[in-house]
Amino acid sequence: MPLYHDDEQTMLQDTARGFFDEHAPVSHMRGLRDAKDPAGIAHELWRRCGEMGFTMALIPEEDGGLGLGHVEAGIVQEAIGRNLTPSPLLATAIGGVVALRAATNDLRTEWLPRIAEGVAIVALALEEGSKHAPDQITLKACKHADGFVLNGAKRFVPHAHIADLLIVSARSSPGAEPMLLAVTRETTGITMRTQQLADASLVSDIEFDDTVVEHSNVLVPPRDTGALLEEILNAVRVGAAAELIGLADGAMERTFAYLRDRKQFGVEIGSFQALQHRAAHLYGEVELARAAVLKAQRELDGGSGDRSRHAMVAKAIASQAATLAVQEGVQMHGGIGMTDEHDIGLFMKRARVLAELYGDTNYHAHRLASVNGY
Amino acid sequence: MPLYHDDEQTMLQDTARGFFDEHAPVSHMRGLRDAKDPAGIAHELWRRCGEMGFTMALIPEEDGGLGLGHVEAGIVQEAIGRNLTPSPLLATAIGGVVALRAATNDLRTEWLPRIAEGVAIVALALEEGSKHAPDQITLKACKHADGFVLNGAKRFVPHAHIADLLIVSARSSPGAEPMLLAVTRETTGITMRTQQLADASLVSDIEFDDTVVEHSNVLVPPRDTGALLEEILNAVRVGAAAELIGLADGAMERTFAYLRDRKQFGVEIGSFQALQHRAAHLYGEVELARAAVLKAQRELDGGSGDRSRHAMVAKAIASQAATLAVQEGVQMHGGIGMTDEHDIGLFMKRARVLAELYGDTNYHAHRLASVNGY
Amino acid sequence: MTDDLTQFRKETRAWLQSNCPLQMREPQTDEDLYWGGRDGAFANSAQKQWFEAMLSRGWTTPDWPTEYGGGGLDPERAKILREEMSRINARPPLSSFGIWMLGPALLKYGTEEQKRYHLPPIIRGEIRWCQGYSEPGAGSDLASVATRAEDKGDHWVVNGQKIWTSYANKADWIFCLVRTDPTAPKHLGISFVLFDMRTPGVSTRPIRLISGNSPFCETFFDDVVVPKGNLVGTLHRGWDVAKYLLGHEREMISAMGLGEVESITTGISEIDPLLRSQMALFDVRAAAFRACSELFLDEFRAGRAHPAKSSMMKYVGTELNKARHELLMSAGGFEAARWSGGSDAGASAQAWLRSKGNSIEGGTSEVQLNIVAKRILSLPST
Amino acid sequence: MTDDLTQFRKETRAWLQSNCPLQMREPQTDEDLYWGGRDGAFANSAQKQWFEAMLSRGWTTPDWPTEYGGGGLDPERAKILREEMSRINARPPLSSFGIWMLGPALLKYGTEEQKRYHLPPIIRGEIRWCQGYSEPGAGSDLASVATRAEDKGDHWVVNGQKIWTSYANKADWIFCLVRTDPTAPKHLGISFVLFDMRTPGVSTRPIRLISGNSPFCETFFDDVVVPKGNLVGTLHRGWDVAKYLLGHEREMISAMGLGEVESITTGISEIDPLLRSQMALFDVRAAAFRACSELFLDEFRAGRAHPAKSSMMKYVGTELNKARHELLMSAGGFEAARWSGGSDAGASAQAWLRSKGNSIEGGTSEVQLNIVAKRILSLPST
Repeated sequence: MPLYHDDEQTMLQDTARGFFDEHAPVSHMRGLRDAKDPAGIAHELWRRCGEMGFTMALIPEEDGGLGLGHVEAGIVQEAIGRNLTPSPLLATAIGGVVALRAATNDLRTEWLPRIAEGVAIVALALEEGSKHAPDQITLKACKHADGFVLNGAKRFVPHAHIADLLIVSARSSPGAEPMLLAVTRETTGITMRTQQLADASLVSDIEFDDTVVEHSNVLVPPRDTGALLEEILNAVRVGAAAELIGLADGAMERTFAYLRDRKQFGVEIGSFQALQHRAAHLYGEVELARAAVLKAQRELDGGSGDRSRHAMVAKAIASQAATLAVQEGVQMHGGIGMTDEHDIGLFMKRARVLAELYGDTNYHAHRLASVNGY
Repeated sequence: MPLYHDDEQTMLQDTARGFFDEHAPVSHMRGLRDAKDPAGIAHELWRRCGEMGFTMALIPEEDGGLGLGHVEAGIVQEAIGRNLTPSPLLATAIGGVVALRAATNDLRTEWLPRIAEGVAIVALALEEGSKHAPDQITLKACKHADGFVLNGAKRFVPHAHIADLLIVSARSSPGAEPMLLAVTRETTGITMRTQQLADASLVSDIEFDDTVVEHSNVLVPPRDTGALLEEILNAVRVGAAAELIGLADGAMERTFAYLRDRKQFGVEIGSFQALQHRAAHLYGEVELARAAVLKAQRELDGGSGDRSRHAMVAKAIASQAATLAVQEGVQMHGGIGMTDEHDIGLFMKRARVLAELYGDTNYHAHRLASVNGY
Repeated sequence: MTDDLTQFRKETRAWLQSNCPLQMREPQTDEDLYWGGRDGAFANSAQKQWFEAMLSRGWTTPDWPTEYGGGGLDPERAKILREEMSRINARPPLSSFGIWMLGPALLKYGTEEQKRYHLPPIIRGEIRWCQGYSEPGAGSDLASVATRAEDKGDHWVVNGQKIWTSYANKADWIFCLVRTDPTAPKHLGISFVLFDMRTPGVSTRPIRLISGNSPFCETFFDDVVVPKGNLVGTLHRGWDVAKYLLGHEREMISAMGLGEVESITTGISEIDPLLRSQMALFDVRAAAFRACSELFLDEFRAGRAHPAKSSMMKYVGTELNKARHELLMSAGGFEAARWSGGSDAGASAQAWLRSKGNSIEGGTSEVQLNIVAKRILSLPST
Repeated sequence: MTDDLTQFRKETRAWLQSNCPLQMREPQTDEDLYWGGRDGAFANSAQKQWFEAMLSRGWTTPDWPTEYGGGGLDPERAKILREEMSRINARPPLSSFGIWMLGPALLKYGTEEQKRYHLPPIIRGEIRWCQGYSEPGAGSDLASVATRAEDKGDHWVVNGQKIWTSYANKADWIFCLVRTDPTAPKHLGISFVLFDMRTPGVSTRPIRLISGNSPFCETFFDDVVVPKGNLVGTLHRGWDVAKYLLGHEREMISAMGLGEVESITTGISEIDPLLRSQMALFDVRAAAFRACSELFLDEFRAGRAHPAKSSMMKYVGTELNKARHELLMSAGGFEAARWSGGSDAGASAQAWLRSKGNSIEGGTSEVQLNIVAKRILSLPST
């Protein structure tokens, strides 16, 4: 099978781009930001994502989904990235779905159809520190008559404040196998402090104070939970990487258009060879990253034994390429690029947050080196 | 005191450049290489370096030297770097002198005058592996009636095959304080295997097989030998850094001249903005390194408590700048830069060896981070 | 001679020790700068005390002539003062475009009357200046000045618009490029004039940046009357003054602001091995840049620096500062990415975004590289 | 259809398993390549056996038409063959500029007679080709061809000089750009001709490189007679053929040689933490480049690739390979810097120096970036 998109995937790409370009361009994000919208997203848009089927790519057909793969999910995520659309799609329809479709209990049938419809929002409460470190889990889950009692905290959880369900990682004791719990936001004993990041996205620090989680809310996969956690992370890493590719494309398009149009010293600045070479270099970096992301999506869909490695590579290089794209974008725009009024700065801020999300370039390169045995 | 050279230093620079430009330009090195000269250097040139006083900068006046400093020694080393002159000056007149002038016994009075005259050649036998690691000393020095018996090996020792004296690091037992021994090359129990490196310089692997070293040949400094070893290394690191600056200058001059003269597509290639920006960037990198080297020389001469740190910075950044200079040099010369006939490739080969010598950029940056507490 | 310097260092050290309040030795942020001016107010008594102590010796401008109120120090003593201030991390007592930019231009191109009128209030921090160079759409092409000054005999009437005017909304006076001869070639019809920002017809509008702050303004001139006596240098030859001043600006930007590029180890407890590597390589560069700044300032003050070397310093220094902030953001992770709340209320992220302007303002990195290539490396023009 | 492919993969895997000698699955150096030609000799019997097995299926050129002896595979089957060969690290049975460069040009521009005459010997490795493009002093400006072909009715007489002719001293035939109309504009008076290197008046001189090796020659033409029938494409329009072929060359250089950019972990026992970081970041890029090569080849063979994308691949791939060798040299230290003796007798250093030519030959990195900027990004020309 050739690595490029097949005809159906190309059609989906046209559809997804068309949808987000029309309904949620950068001005949409800017509007939510300037209005200090407490949700940080437009619920109406979320519902329409359900109508369009964008929430359904990874949901099995028997659960009301489309039974497609990470390539398709990534196509949608990329369209979101191009437009900086604030959306819980990554956490919900990629991370949440991969978690819930592995559940052997009622969680699966309870939640997947509601996600498919664009009703339910899922947040992933997997971090406890300021850098990605999903293995460092100190949130404690103690056995209890009805299930488990949670004590501890999670931090920087995107969309938690509007999520219907939180997928929370915990341990029964230090060093124990991680557990995943599907906790509804209204559960007693949960308090959230929601704050804005530089990209205007809202994240929450969540305190669990004797929070009781019933047995039915424990995510029980067929195999071990540690492996499922890795699966979820692979999925959201590759999803975030796809969003970064879209973001890099959006930044590049604006920058290259500016180079073509803007005149200085009587000529278009894009005719300056130094800028041409940097633009061409940037293009190459993004193409490298694009291919790595596509490859990782295929490997995830094929269930390859090497999929974690490909996911690391994809997230590492997509973060790097998008970072270069926004840095060159702001610099090449000159003064106007430094103004809040121009969109390119918004791309820079979003790239920073996405670069951190689910592990930055250094994190994944370090892991890759370890996996490669050095 | 301003950081730039004073008038006397500027005069010395003119003299040193004039001398090596005239008597040992790149064609001199090429001649020795093509003739497969077994010495790898011209002894006559070495004698004249003595006449010119180039060997004497760091030798105290009471030992027949000039009693100058590392700034002056570096000026000569830089002139050598510009011309790729094969010379034992760094090991002898910087490393050897710093070692021997610290000796409290007869070694000092025996050797320093002979170095000053351009007669004696000293080699530093401090490495045992393929990467710089002066702390890893497994060469064993066992006590013996007349002094010590050496067993073990040193590797990659420049100029050892023509050296009159080897400064050898050893330990009496693993973990013990290092010792420094001043061993004449003819001592029984020494065998050498001499080979060429990529830059056509000759280095030797030295086997010590029950080599007896008398007490009088043990280098006894006033304070501990570990500190002296660090002093020697500081000196040769900064000396090698100065040589790298000269090398970078030589590579840049050739490259910029080529950019000014060479025409393609009907114009000078130096008028292409992409090349101009890279050239200007390169110039900035070399200026950074030049200043760092000057600063380190001053700190060594001033006996600053921070001198080791400045030496690390100097060697790290000079290696980096020179590497960039030769990479850009070969690339900007295009095909002709790949031919053995053109000199720019010789600069690339020499830069590689000098970048390794006494620690590469990574080695020193790593140490700097450790010293800086992270 | 050397003894004199040693003595000067000793005295200076002692004087600083007794006169620099401890609070003025703390690291400072943009908010801690004292800019003076008609509306200038001290943030606290320590800042006032420090400013007045330094002013009493003329050390708000240590190397300016004493006749105008400067410190009159020679380059070697000025360097010793800098070193001793740096040793105790003493803050500069006064931040001022008058000191950094206009003053050197006035000292070179101003009439004696202009110097006597303008320099003392600059030295005493009484008048705050801003710079009117850039215009909308001109970008790096600074000589494409469209703001027109119409000759009305003893005065001009100025109409037009400037952009990227630093703190124009807080400045008392502006030094400004205006076109006095619209028929001459681009670089030859420009004049360098000064006027009061309270002159009728002057208005400003702050520009909101990606950092959320607004250090720059758009500045509008609507029939602004400027007396002919406010011309600096030769009529229509303002570009010479502007270029001289730009060189100074670059020197100041590169050497003062960034000479002290700090290591970035502070406050980072756990760092991954790759970030540590990048920090280590950064620290090497930062140390080299400090040496390079020292060398450049020494050369510059002795009149030995290549006139275009400030462009190299500006390029290297600003790129380094951007790299530093990228590393700080990597080290800080999500915490550093906060825009509100958190340990530093968005200060890390804002400083990071602010740093992106370093390589744009005062001549872009691209312009500096062009200058270095042509004026230092003598590479041919197209 | 998919079943057919699965079946093809299965059969191919089994066939390779039984036909590819184990020795032909070892990593290879430049010396292990089989180039064929009149004087071509196999290094050993395994090489011969492998070559003959592949040739029997037309798989020295898997996707060339069967009528000339090629394998006739469609793009999907050709990819499966590549993947299966890569799976067992099977070496290419034949290295050939005839396959990589001339063949595609002949298939597109050649007459039926030319195809029948030249393609089978290429496929069978009987004739070894070299490329006569570059001329002394021309550098990246390939169209500045000074080698003249004088019209003598039924033949030309060629005089001039080429440079950077790969293995010209070992080649049987040359494909060559000559100027057939000296009065026309630069790109419009060039023709693409073929001739035998044994023709009287042809001589070669190897160029010694910084690596110590001499893979390139200067090639001299002194009254060389070339029959008119040896013209490929239209008279005076050889530049079209050359450009088409250059695109192919870049594809081959970028995708074949470098698609397999390896990790560099092998054989390094102790690495310092900074080198490890650099290796880790390299490995990320190398893995991404492998994906990018796969994607590009898939697009290319399906006719979907942007025609200038090979320039991007060539640029990225060659720069990556240079970076790889820099890291290997850092890892190897003095041992890797040996020129003689030692564990690899200078092979590391020579390979490192050789890699520097990657970004020069076949169009410099600068030329590739120009092409990408103009043809893919549509940035304006000066």
